[in-house]
Amino acid sequence: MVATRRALEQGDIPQASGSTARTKPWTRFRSRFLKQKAGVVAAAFLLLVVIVAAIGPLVAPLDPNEQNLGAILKYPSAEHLLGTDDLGRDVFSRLLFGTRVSLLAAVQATAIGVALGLPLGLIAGYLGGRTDRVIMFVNDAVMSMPGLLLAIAIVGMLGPGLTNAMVAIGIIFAPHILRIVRGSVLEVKEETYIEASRSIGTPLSRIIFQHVLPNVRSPLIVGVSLMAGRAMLNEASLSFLGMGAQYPEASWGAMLGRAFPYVDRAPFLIVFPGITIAVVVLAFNVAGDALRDSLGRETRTNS
Amino acid sequence: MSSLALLVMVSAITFFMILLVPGDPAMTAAGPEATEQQIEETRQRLGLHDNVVVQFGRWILRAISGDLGSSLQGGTSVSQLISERFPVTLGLALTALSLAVIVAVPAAIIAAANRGKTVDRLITLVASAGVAIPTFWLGLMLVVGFSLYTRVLPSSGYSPFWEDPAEWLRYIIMPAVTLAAAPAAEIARQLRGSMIGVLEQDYVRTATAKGLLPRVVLLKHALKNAGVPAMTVIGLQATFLLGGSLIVEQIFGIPGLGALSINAVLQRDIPVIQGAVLVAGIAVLIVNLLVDLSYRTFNPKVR
Amino acid sequence: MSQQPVLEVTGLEVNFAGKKKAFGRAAPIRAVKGVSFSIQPGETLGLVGESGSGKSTVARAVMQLIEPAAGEVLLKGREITALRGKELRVTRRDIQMVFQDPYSSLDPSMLIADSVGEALEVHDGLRGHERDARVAELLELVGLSSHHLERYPYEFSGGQRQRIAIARALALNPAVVVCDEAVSALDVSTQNQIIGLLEGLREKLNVAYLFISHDLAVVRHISDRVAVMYFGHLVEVGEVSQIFERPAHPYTRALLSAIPIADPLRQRSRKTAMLTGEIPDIVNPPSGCPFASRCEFASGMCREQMPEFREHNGSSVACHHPLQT
Amino acid sequence: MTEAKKGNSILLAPAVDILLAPAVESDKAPEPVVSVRDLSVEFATERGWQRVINNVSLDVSPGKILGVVGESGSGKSVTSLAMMRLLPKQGSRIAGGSIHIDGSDMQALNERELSAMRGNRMAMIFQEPMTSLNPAFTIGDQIAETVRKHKGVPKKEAWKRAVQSLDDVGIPNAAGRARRYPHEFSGGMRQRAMIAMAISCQPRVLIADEPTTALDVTIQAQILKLLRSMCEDHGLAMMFITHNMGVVADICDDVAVMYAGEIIEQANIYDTFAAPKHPYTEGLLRAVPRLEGRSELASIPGKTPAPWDMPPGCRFQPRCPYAIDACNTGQLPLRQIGDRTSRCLRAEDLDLKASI
Amino acid sequence: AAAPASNVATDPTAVLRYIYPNAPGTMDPHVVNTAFANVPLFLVFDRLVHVDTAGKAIPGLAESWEYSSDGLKLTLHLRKNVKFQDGDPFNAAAVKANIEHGQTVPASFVKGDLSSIASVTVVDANTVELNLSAPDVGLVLKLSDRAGAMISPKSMASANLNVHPVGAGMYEMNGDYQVGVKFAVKKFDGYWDPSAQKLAGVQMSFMADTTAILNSIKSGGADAGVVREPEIDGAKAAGLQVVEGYDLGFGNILMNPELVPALKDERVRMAVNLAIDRKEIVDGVLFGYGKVTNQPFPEGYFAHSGSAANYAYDPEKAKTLLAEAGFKDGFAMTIDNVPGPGTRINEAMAAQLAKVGIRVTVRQTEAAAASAQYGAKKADALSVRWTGRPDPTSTLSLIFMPGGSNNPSNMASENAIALFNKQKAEADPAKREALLQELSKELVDHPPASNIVLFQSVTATAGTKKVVGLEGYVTGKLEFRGVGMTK
Ligand SMILES: Nc1ncnc2c1ncn2[C@@H]1O[C@H](COP(=O)(O)OP(=O)(O)OP(=O)(O)O)[C@@H](O)[C@H]1O
Ligand SMILES: Nc1ncnc2c1ncn2[C@@H]1O[C@H](COP(=O)(O)OP(=O)(O)OP(=O)(O)O)[C@@H](O)[C@H]1O
Ligand SMILES: [Mg+2]
Ligand SMILES: [Mg+2]
Ligand code: NI
Repeated sequence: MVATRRALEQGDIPQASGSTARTKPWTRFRSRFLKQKAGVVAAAFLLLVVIVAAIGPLVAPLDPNEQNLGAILKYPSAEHLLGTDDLGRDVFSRLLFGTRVSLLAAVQATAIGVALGLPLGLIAGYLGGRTDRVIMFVNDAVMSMPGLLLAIAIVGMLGPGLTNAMVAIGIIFAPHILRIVRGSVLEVKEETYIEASRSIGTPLSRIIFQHVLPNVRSPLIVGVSLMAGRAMLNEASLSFLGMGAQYPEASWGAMLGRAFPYVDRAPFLIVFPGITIAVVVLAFNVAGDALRDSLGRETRTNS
Repeated sequence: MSSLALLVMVSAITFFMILLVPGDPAMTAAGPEATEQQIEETRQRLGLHDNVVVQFGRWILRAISGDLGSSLQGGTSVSQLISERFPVTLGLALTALSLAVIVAVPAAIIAAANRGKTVDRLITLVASAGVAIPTFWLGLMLVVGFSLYTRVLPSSGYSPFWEDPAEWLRYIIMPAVTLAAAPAAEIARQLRGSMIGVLEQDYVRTATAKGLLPRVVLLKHALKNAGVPAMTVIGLQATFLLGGSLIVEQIFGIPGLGALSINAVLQRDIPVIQGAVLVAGIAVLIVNLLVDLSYRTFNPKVR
Repeated sequence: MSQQPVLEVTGLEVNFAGKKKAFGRAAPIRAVKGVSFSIQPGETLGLVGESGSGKSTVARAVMQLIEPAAGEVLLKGREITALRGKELRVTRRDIQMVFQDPYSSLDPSMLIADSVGEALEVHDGLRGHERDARVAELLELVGLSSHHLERYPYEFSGGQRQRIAIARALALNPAVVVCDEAVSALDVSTQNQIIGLLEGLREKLNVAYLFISHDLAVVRHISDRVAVMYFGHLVEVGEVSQIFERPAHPYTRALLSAIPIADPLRQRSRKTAMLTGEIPDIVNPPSGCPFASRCEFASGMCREQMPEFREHNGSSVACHHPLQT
Repeated sequence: MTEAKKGNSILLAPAVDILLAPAVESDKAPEPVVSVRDLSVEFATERGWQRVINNVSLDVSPGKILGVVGESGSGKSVTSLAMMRLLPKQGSRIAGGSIHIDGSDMQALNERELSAMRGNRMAMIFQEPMTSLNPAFTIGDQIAETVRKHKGVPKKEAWKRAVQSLDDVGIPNAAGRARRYPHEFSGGMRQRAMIAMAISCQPRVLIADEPTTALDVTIQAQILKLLRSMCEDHGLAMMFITHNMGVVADICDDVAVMYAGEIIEQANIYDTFAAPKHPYTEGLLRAVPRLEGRSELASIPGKTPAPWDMPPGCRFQPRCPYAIDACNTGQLPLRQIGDRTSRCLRAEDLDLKASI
Repeated sequence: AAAPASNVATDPTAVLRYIYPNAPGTMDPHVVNTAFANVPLFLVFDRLVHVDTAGKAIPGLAESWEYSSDGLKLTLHLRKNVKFQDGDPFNAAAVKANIEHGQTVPASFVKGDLSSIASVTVVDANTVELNLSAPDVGLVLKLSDRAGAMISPKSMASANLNVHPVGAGMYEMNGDYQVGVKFAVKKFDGYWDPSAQKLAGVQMSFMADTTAILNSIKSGGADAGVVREPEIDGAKAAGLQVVEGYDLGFGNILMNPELVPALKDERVRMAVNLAIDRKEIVDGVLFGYGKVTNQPFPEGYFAHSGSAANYAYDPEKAKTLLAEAGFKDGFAMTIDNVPGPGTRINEAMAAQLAKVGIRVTVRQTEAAAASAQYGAKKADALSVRWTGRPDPTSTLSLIFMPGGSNNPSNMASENAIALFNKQKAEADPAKREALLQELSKELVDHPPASNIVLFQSVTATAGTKKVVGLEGYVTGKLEFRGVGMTK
């Protein structure tokens, strides 16, 4: 409905020429974001999670690493709000402590994925030609390798530990980010405003940073929010294989992974971290979607 | 040609990576109870003293002539191992993918057609949740629900399709559902997004103006155009699934490629790893080819 | 004609990669074939023609946005097709472009001040207030006010956006501005305002325009000379009055006679020779005159031999049978 | 234009002929097939429901072409979409009025009846031929689909008819071209394909929203000729939206001029061009660039008011050179002035001219 | 726990569905590289010597045997009228062929076990003499392992021995082994001891995850299978029978004092032993399924020392000892473990050791890397489970003696070395027993540098109530002799 939209925009001329009203990007972003109720709830929840990650150790009722082999796999009680794990540790406290680890894990993996995927995706997409082919060749090669194998190999080389595991996940994610970015760069590249900027004599780096980057923001945000969630899930898988969080650190994924053999005896061990992960990942996705919609192109279609 | 190069590249990366990772193929080949001397003899026998490039060259030359070597664990030929395991993974992957598509496509269409309404919100939320739930958590919950409490389905194991299709289905259905959750969610998200984009296009309005019923407009005119990005996602998911899913195969005791390759990695069984990666690589190439072919039907503009 | 032309194009050819066949190489699409023209300082050359005839491609090649397959582009006497990197960027000061679509030629996520000021930052290193002051000046020049600085493109109407695009093109005092259908998207009244603006600027700054449009009335109004394109070739070039009053090429004449006149009495009483016949396929171009398939005067020679450019009644024309008036 | 000048006297004759035609017919005027009464449309915006179309009424009789002109954003497209009941389901509503097309009350129809109507008894051609055809289907498929839907003919027959209508709109080698995809067509051919699709079921009413804007003049001329002959030969009633006054002059019988969501003037085409009865029409006609020589290009100063910011009284009054105090008070309805209508308070006492 | 099979009427047509966690890479008993393979393999292969549930050698394909007085010759008297599954007779020539096969086949794993045999002499059809290069008292028990598994000589040359083995065992292959997945066997009609064959066949499948195994049994997908400590209670709660076999395996920590110098001091090692609360580990981590011990050989086994003390948990004394040794503030070390059930033991231990100031970094390293790192002297310590060997000599030499692959620091007390060498040459079983017991006591009194024993482990088999005849073997390897199913 191209024609209609344009007409609609023209209907806004008087508003634009009202001389005092300045549209600050932040104000518009906020007003748009606040309109998305689900997004607001998700963001508020994530904020809460971050706070817990920061102050969790202070509010935890018990020492999360205190073992009590005499009281393992105990159902929730007044003393242990969410029960005890297979070494008699307090699940609730570990969950609180795990927040920081899990969040950090997600951030690390995502950061590495973006740090690798974004620049290469921009370069491949914008330059095209031979550079693109070479980058995409390596990218496809990495992508077509089984992810877990890569993870094991990378962790094997770097040594076990959460950070290394997250580096591995980041490396595995990078090709996906790369593809997303490249795809939208290819789209954005064809836009007339890029050509217009080139015709002015704008250097390549500036075109990429000033024009291309802000316009691949939306898909990138969605990709990143999905990835942050994925990272948590993958951390759980790697912890399940012993490559994630190491003793005595608690991560949600590790908690979930080690609760496996006790499904029928202590199902709560699986339920609580499982739900926590699911809810946080969900919040990432929902908030990411809302963020995208609020940051989206400055057009009128979605208001 | 370039696909062949890709396969060689992937094989080479894998080969060198495995050799870089700590862990000695000779040691695992000789077994956990082996003596130093046995390990050394194994090393000699397997030619592990040679330069890595020589080793890789040897492998690739043999691979080209169709000989993938034999497992370091007991000497079964790799091609036999893979020909036993791949059909299992293929069946599982195809079932999971079909499930995902069957669920996701209608859901996405319904959501897109009712954009912004409650149905749409609900479907979007469920889709986000599908991405958020840890795979093995879901698998375990299914086992608890359908095998341990109600005993309607076997908790683990596998029965080949050609022996008894009904039995095969009983074994495959839970793993398939577990595997399908995330791809279904992702396909639904993607398809909904592109459907919404397509529904804004002028030609959709044309179709309505032609007097087509909303259903026809949606299912014929919009869906076909939204197909390309959706196919990309489906293809991506297919390659994931075809690589074999370790966790799901482990939970359900399914003898697929995932289990084979993870064991091979843990045992540094290089020929098997190489074989599995090669198969996964070929699967990726074939899927990409199919996706490309589907682009042609969906979008005549692609060549 | 004594002056050195500010822009001189000779033998410009542009090819696009064609569709790939299942096997074998793609034959290139020859979108522009041997186009030559020149523009004096302060002069406006109108470029008209069939849609798809390669007008935009000429513009983009002149702007060095796509690489021509052959030919030279001399800007202020300097050959620029071979320039790369920084050298090329510096040359761009002198030649700027206004694009057809005012909706897509401004970065939607950038403030107007940044869009217009970009050239100033890149070339003159202006920053902050200094830059904003200059941008405000430019906006005034095109009839907008400085309070529009901190707004986004979506807040503007098409006409306003086109003014912004013009302000951006003028930021560096270019010698030539290429206007590719710069007014086609606007309604008549707004279109007239923009044309008035362009004319005013030409007076003030002595810029030269390469003015591409399929609205012949507008071309007639603004141009000093007119070039007519058909199927990648230039078919006729001449003074504006010459072209409009004594067209020499049959296509030019057909074009002119197809313009509807905004007067029902006169329009309906007009005898218009409707063009018939097929437009040739760009992938398999004919060997002779491309217009032969639609030309009432076409002879056997036309179908076999591409006509050379030659002087005829004061304009240059590529036709075996130029019209006599 | 030398030709026109010298042939003035001779060529006036057919013009007069045409001029007289409607007068003769008006006695036993055929029932209009399109009858829109007091149509109002509102859109949901950040400022609530805004009325963008206000009390629009128009009629089109069989075999006639009604031109609709006006500033961009004045509501031409919205009017036509409302008539087709194609306005977006969310965020828009018809706030009043009635639409009768070929005897059916468009607002009373359900989805199924609407689809039986659309493409069959009424069809529409959109402005953007580049984006209005589905890139995923062949041209032939897209046309045949309409035929099959409405005429219930078998596949083969529908295909034949599709080829036939492509042939009708002058696409060479129609049988072969029908198997092509839109992207393989040039802009002009796409637009012709759109038209072929619209006429494939021989509709009674055709709405064309800027059908030739994207085309160059030679192709435009061909298409206009085609449309004109459709009306004359098949008694098609057409509503033709355009910015190009030359096109209006070429093919329309009547003209409705829209400004800010209202029809401000409607009249026979010759009357309008000879003596507009609204200052906006005058401004519009004067802004049309002339081919003869380098005259000054006129434009209307000021801007269109936004829907929420409409001045009281005449909506054009803030930009109107002839405005008087009375213009900004009270509602100004469309008034009958002879056999034409105008909203201008001073329609009778102003002597407006299309050119200076 | 199991009902003796002979008392119960079994269903001769029943097929047992059994799930086992460790899939062999090949079914060639001389090549397969892990003792876990014995469980599936010995369905098909019979061995020269059998063991009873307590691990004592009892007649198998050899009805009796004797050493020459100098210990350099072992004479085996073979069972008569025994047939391989392909119909060929089992006789002295077959034994000779098998031993030579085991010694020479590429990738032979039993080469080591058979290394003391210099040559084989066929005396008559049912008598063979094994001529030894040096006395080897452990040889008889080694012949109860894969080294003594008899392959039909005809099939030795076959290319698919690895998936379609032919032996003289209770059951013969029914189709090929699908490597790593499953195989089926059916009753071998010519078996010499029909009383051991209570089933019509066995379907053996492999699943690495014991939780999945238990789930499968619980949901009716299998009749029996191996479970680990965490699953035992669950199995019992589900109404399954669980056969707990205390075996020769033990949980232990391998150490390399070269990387952790503190451990070179015997007092420090004693302190570590005292600081570990073994009972808490067994009760808490192993859910009570294990036996607290600090000896490599379990109670009741002939090498077990009855007089050696069981370390009591005594953190105070541990602290004192550490202080004496100059480590008042403790020391730091990293203990690796392979991800899986062992993780918890390592973590529990780390918490216990922390209380006396020993700062343990728990590091999970996948199996291949862990053993390679430890073998390459790059890892301080490794928390593992030893699977046990049929003869004490192997266990002792591999873990406790200099040159053992699990003792990278090559440290051992002189007394221990002397005792070890003495027992190796002692042909008299009784005297050898005494020497081994003395060695066990030496290892308790003077904690070795290479190893800390934590507990004796259990091999548990869970099965439905229909399965009868399941027994726990001290070898940890279930044999299907007499296993059947009720109707
Ligand atoms: N979907 C919509 N939502 C809100 N307002 C709309 C919508 N579509 C159109 N409008 C408003 O309706 C008014 C009329 O638009 P319309 O498209 O009918 O103009 P037009 O006369 O066709 O203009 P043009 O000549 O540019 O095509 C405009 O002011 C526009 O802002
Ligand atoms: N990127 C491209 N790849 C392939 N072909 C192209 C490309 N751009 C343009 N063409 C082809 O080159 C020819 C000239 O196109 P161009 O856009 O220059 O025409 P134009 O005269 O500007 O037409 P219009 O009046 O429609 O703007 C056309 O046939 C077009 O299809
Ligand atoms: Mg163009
Ligand atoms: Mg419109
Ligand atoms: Ni004239």
